[in-house]
Amino acid sequence: MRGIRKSFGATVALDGVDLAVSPGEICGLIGQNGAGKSTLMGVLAGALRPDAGEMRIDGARYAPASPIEGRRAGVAMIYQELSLAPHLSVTENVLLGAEPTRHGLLDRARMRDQAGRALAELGHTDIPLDAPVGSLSVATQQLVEIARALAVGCRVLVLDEPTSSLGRADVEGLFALLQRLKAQGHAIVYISHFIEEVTEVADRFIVLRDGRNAGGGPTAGATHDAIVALMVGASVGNLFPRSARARGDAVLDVASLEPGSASFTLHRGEILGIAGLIGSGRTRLLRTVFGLEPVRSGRVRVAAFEGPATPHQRWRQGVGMLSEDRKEEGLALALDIADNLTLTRLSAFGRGGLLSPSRQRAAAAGWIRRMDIKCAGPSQRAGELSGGNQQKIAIARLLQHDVDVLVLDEPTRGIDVGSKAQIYTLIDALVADAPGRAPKAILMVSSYLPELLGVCDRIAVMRRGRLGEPRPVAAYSEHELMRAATGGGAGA
Amino acid sequence: MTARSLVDRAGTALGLIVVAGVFGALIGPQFFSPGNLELMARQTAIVSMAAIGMTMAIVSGGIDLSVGSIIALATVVIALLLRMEVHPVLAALGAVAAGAACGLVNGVLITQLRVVPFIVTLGTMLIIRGVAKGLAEERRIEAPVTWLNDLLRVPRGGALLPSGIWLVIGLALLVAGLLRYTRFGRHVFAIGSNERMARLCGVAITRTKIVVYVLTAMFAGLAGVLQFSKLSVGDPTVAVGLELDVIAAVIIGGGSLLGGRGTVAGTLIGAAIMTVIQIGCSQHGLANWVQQIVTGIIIVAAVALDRMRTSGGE
Amino acid sequence: MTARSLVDRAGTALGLIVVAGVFGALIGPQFFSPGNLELMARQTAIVSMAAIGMTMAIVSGGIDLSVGSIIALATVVIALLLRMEVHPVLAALGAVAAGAACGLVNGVLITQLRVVPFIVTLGTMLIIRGVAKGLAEERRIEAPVTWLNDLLRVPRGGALLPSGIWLVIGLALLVAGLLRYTRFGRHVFAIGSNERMARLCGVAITRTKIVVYVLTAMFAGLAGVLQFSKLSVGDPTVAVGLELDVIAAVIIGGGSLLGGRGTVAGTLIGAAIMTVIQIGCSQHGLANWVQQIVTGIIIVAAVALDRMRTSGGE
Amino acid sequence: SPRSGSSSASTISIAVIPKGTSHVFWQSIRAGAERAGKEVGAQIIWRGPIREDDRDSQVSEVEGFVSRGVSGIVLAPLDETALVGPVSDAKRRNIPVVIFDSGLKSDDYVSFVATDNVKGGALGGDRLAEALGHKGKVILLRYAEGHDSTAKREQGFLDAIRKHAGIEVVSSNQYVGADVEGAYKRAEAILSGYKKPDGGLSIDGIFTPNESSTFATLRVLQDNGWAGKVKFVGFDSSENMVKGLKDGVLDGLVVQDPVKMGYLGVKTIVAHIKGQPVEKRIDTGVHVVTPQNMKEPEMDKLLHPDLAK
Ligand SMILES: Nc1ncnc2c1ncn2[C@@H]1O[C@H](COP(=O)(O)OP(=O)(O)OP(=O)(O)O)[C@@H](O)[C@H]1O
Ligand SMILES: Nc1ncnc2c1ncn2[C@@H]1O[C@H](COP(=O)(O)OP(=O)(O)OP(=O)(O)O)[C@@H](O)[C@H]1O
Ligand SMILES: [Mg+2]
Ligand SMILES: [Mg+2]
Repeated sequence: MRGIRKSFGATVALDGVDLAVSPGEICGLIGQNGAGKSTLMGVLAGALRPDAGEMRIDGARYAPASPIEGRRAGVAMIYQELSLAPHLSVTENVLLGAEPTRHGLLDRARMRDQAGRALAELGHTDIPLDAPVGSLSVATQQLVEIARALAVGCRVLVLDEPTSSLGRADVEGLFALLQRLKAQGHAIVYISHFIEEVTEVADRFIVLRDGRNAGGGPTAGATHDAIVALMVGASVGNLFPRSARARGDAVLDVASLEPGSASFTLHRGEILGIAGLIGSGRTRLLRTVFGLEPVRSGRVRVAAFEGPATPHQRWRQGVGMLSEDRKEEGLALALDIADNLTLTRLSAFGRGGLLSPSRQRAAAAGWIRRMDIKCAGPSQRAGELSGGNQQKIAIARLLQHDVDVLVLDEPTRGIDVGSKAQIYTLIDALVADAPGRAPKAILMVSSYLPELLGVCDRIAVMRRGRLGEPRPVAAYSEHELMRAATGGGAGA
Repeated sequence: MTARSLVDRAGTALGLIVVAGVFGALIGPQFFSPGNLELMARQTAIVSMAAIGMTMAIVSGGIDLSVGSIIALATVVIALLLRMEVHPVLAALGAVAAGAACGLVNGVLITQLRVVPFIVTLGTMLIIRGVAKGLAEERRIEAPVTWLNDLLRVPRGGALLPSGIWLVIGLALLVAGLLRYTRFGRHVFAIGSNERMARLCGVAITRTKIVVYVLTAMFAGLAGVLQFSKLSVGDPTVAVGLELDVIAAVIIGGGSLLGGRGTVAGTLIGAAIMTVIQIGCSQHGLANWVQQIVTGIIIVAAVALDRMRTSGGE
Repeated sequence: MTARSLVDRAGTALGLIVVAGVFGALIGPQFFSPGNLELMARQTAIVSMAAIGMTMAIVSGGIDLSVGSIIALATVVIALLLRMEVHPVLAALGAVAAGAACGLVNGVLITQLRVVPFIVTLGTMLIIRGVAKGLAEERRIEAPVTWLNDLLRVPRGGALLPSGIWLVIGLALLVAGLLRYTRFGRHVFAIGSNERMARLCGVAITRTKIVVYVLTAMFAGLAGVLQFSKLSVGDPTVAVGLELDVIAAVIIGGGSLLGGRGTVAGTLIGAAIMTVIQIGCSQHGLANWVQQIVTGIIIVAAVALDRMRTSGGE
Repeated sequence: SPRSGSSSASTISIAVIPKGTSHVFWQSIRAGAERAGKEVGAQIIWRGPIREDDRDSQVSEVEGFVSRGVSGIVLAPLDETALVGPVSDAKRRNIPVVIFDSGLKSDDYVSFVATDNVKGGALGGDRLAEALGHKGKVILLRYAEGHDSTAKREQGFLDAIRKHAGIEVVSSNQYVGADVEGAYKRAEAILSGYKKPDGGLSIDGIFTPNESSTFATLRVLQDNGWAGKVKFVGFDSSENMVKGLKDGVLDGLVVQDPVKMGYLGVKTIVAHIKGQPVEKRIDTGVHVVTPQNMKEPEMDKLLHPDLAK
């Protein structure tokens, strides 16, 4: 692959990336969230069409127009987000799109045989071949997904975070298999956030940062720290203003809350950060605190309010949440900016259930100015804005509501560096110790480590579903955070 | 309104103008005579009334297939009450109350059983139709003629339009205002546009949805009052399949079955387009079947155009 | 079958047994006499035939509201062809071909305009009904009596069931096999289950969907042949609203409007449940309206139970 | 409502299947049938399609009763062709069928109990001509396709009206359909085509061949302010139609004797079952009621049939 470029609207996901893998080699691909890894592999598989660049397989020009052509050319892919048909059986999922037939009919015996063999290679003869995939656990589903790539047969195999929900034994089984495939002459690309996995299984690694090649080299001899340094890039310390903060009353108290067995207390005038890898359970913790998911056990207290509550009640208690899933849960894309911005507190714009759209718009116009949102005006539809500007609207909604506790899940996802700085400034102002105004409290999840280190007062690390003790930010460096999240190099 | 929504509405209104223009050219200026315009307004009144309610259900991302049955039930209830010598106003209110009860059942089943509105209202469509037939003992119930039967009549005095039409206009303005200028209305849009986001933002989903289905069914009840007014009989077999006309009016008017989009004005224009096609075809001497084909094509074309217009924004 | 799908199917079959048992107890053993069972099979034939096709549309995550109109068109086409003294076999094939043409239009509009199947087939429902009426010149068309009219008749000779029923059974087995034992069938399930994933796995979405709608409409055409056999006239107004019965059969039988679920066996059981209710109510002397209420309740209850049963697995 | 099911072999069960259930006409038929059933000790099962153009569901009803094995069927076929098959099936299963109200293109029935529909139509035509003073433009709004009874009435009407030289039939090919709502819409659209600039109608007389078409047309005339301005003769009766007659909106109603029809239908089939000979054709009589004669006891009885069961 050479000079691959791909942009989605205003977002440049890939900006001239080169990648080469030879037969019999495992190449690790690493980089922060949004670096462009999945996009690059999507281009390779034929699911995405590059804007520029060319690809060759075995020297022959390769320009797949669809995933079918990619498959025919021998590229098999395990997607990051599980992509299985929940209603179909394991066998059918494994062989979907490549079913063996005889006289026009499915050759069920051969299908079962092939699927069984693929799973056996993974060391799993125990998975029921006829069970619908929707009834299986997430980890088993991931194995099925891996088996799919194996069963089809391929020359290039791409694994996009195949181990995010696998246990150690399965990971080792997979690694053994990858070594066998390598010996058979397959070219393998292995994407993972678990750096020690990459160093363990790959021969070579390549780091992507912001859609560009940021370095690489043989894994032998590369230290964990060196790779992290390549991933994280230059210092961004100046991004984060930090005014004087004074810790005030406790406003959110969480005790041995499941999932996550989380215990912490959040005070006014502080930002508590939660670090962790993808799938470590941070989002679920926040959703449980906010009442979007049931509290299985444990306790949540907001100021004077004890016990579980619905999101409706949480807003009234002065807690607001920003979802990480902007598209599914963040904004009503069909509605205009003013509606999106004011939805949680419409009562401020009229009396007795009535509303004044002009007052809504006036308020929205104020936030558009303060947050420098690029748009045609408060009446523009939210769906027409770029992702970063959408995110700003979602944040503005919390500010507009004037909540005391802000629960932020990946608040700067999809936001460019300039906008990030603005948001950090705003966040900082909320918790700053200013006279005549009670400071807010912020609970924040982020996968962007410099951000956590830059804005938080305390950070707790979540690993494989358990939240550690919050510690002052000074106790961590980026390196140490990454170590704590991945298991300190002692095996994930 | 915003520039965007003006364009949206202009699109549908343009469709109405084109359709009306074509028939005007085919039939001659008498197509636009006051009498003919009034005829159109009267014929469109029942579908419009039900469609105002349906707009809310569709904006909220749902659907109500039971409106035709509710209309039938409403005519039966009025006729029975009138035969019991209840005051006409109370009889009409009784019909609306019967509608509200049906809507409550729909809303509660949809939110509590978490079954999709299509299935719930498919079931209640049968149930309510059965109840209407049972109440009427499977008969047409003739009722004494009262002023209720003048609701869609050409008025004798100075009033420009029959009072039933004024009722439609008044309620249309009310619902347009409800959707635009109240918290409830914005919550309906939020639910339809992105239900998960609405939940995150603290919108009371269950309560709002129940109110939506109650209101939708109350409008169907009012449509039943108009239907009764036309024939002065309680007819449990009336309005079979009308739900599809009603849904089509909303969708031609810019509503989306995926929710979050739709306006009362658009809906009324959608209903008007269908009536113009119908009356135009009939007065041009075109057969019923041509009319059906033309209506079908306009429905698909309207939504396809809409899809193209909005696909840029997705 | 897997244990899970056996339980699923057992659920629906249990429903059938319960419903049949209740009516058997009410009416007496003659409810299960061979003659009565055969009557049930005959009365369920038309809905079943159309529902076999609809199962495919619903499994693929779509819907086809135009089947009722296609049935009407098919009866008209057969009657016209028979009047032209075409051989009965060719006349029946003509009806199926007319169905296929309608299905092609549906499929192409759905995949090319990217308009949701509900709207496309709502439009073509009107268009096809209009074409049927136009072809028939808005009348019912009498046709010479041929052996086609015996398809659903009690056979004189030794055959156990009318040939139309054998046709339904044969085609049901065929489609069950098609869905289960061919790539096409698994792709239909994959599209309904997760369309994005199906695309990534190299399923030809457009082609598969078009074939699904063509097949669905061909089955509606065959249902039209049976309908003609029953009526012996080409009737452009027949089967109005039948699409809802057909959809209900699929959904009672375990199909999901969200796609990815549904079996031919379940669909036939669903259709059988509705027929048993109908014939049971009729032979018990229960009124039509009671029957409608019972059917409505069973539809909602069946889907609600299904929702509960599956919500654990999601 | 009628009980059924555990009917012992000795009791006679008669299925009476009307074209529809919603018209007053059918209610009267039912009353007559129930009365006859009580007299002869037969159980009457009353079930019919709700829509009068639903051929399919009427066929299903007949098939159901044939399969269940009733003693006899009394049927008003809503299609002269579509019901031929089921009726011959019944004959093969030795279930006798009496046809009433409307004819069937077949010979597999025991007896046909009905009004002389051609005569009824002719009576209506003569009445309309009389009301018009034997001159003017008239319009025939037809009922629906495939119904033998109304087709005969329409024919009878046209034959009679053509005998009056001063009368011109301006339209006789429009069907308004089998349901009231649709009939209202279509009648309104058709009549609007004859609207004069002053809002009145350019026709002088209207004839409609059954209850639903008459009722719907009556409502159209009332709603559009045309009531009383055209001469209007209809067929059958209902409360509002009788009121229309009283108010002078209707100039005549051709009334049948539905109670008698239902009564004789059941009586005839029971007689046949008991082995007595029956006539192949039984006429139940037809009369014209006008605003002038509607108070006469004989007419009053036809307009207000005793529906007590
Ligand atoms: N379909 C899309 N539409 C718009 N933007 C997209 C789309 N897919 C990806 N992007 C954007 O492209 C950039 C690169 O995304 P990509 O998924 O390739 O990152 P990644 O390196 O795989 O990250 P992660 O580690 O989170 O998987 C991101 O900014 C992302 O938001
Ligand atoms: N409702 C649920 N039921 C079962 N498993 C779930 C559910 N929600 C999340 N999970 C699983 O729990 C784990 C934690 O997910 P979560 O989204 O909370 O992680 P996260 O740390 O926030 O990751 P990300 O950065 O991707 O948001 C994941 O493996 C996910 O698949
Ligand atoms: Mg990725
Ligand atoms: Mg998260």
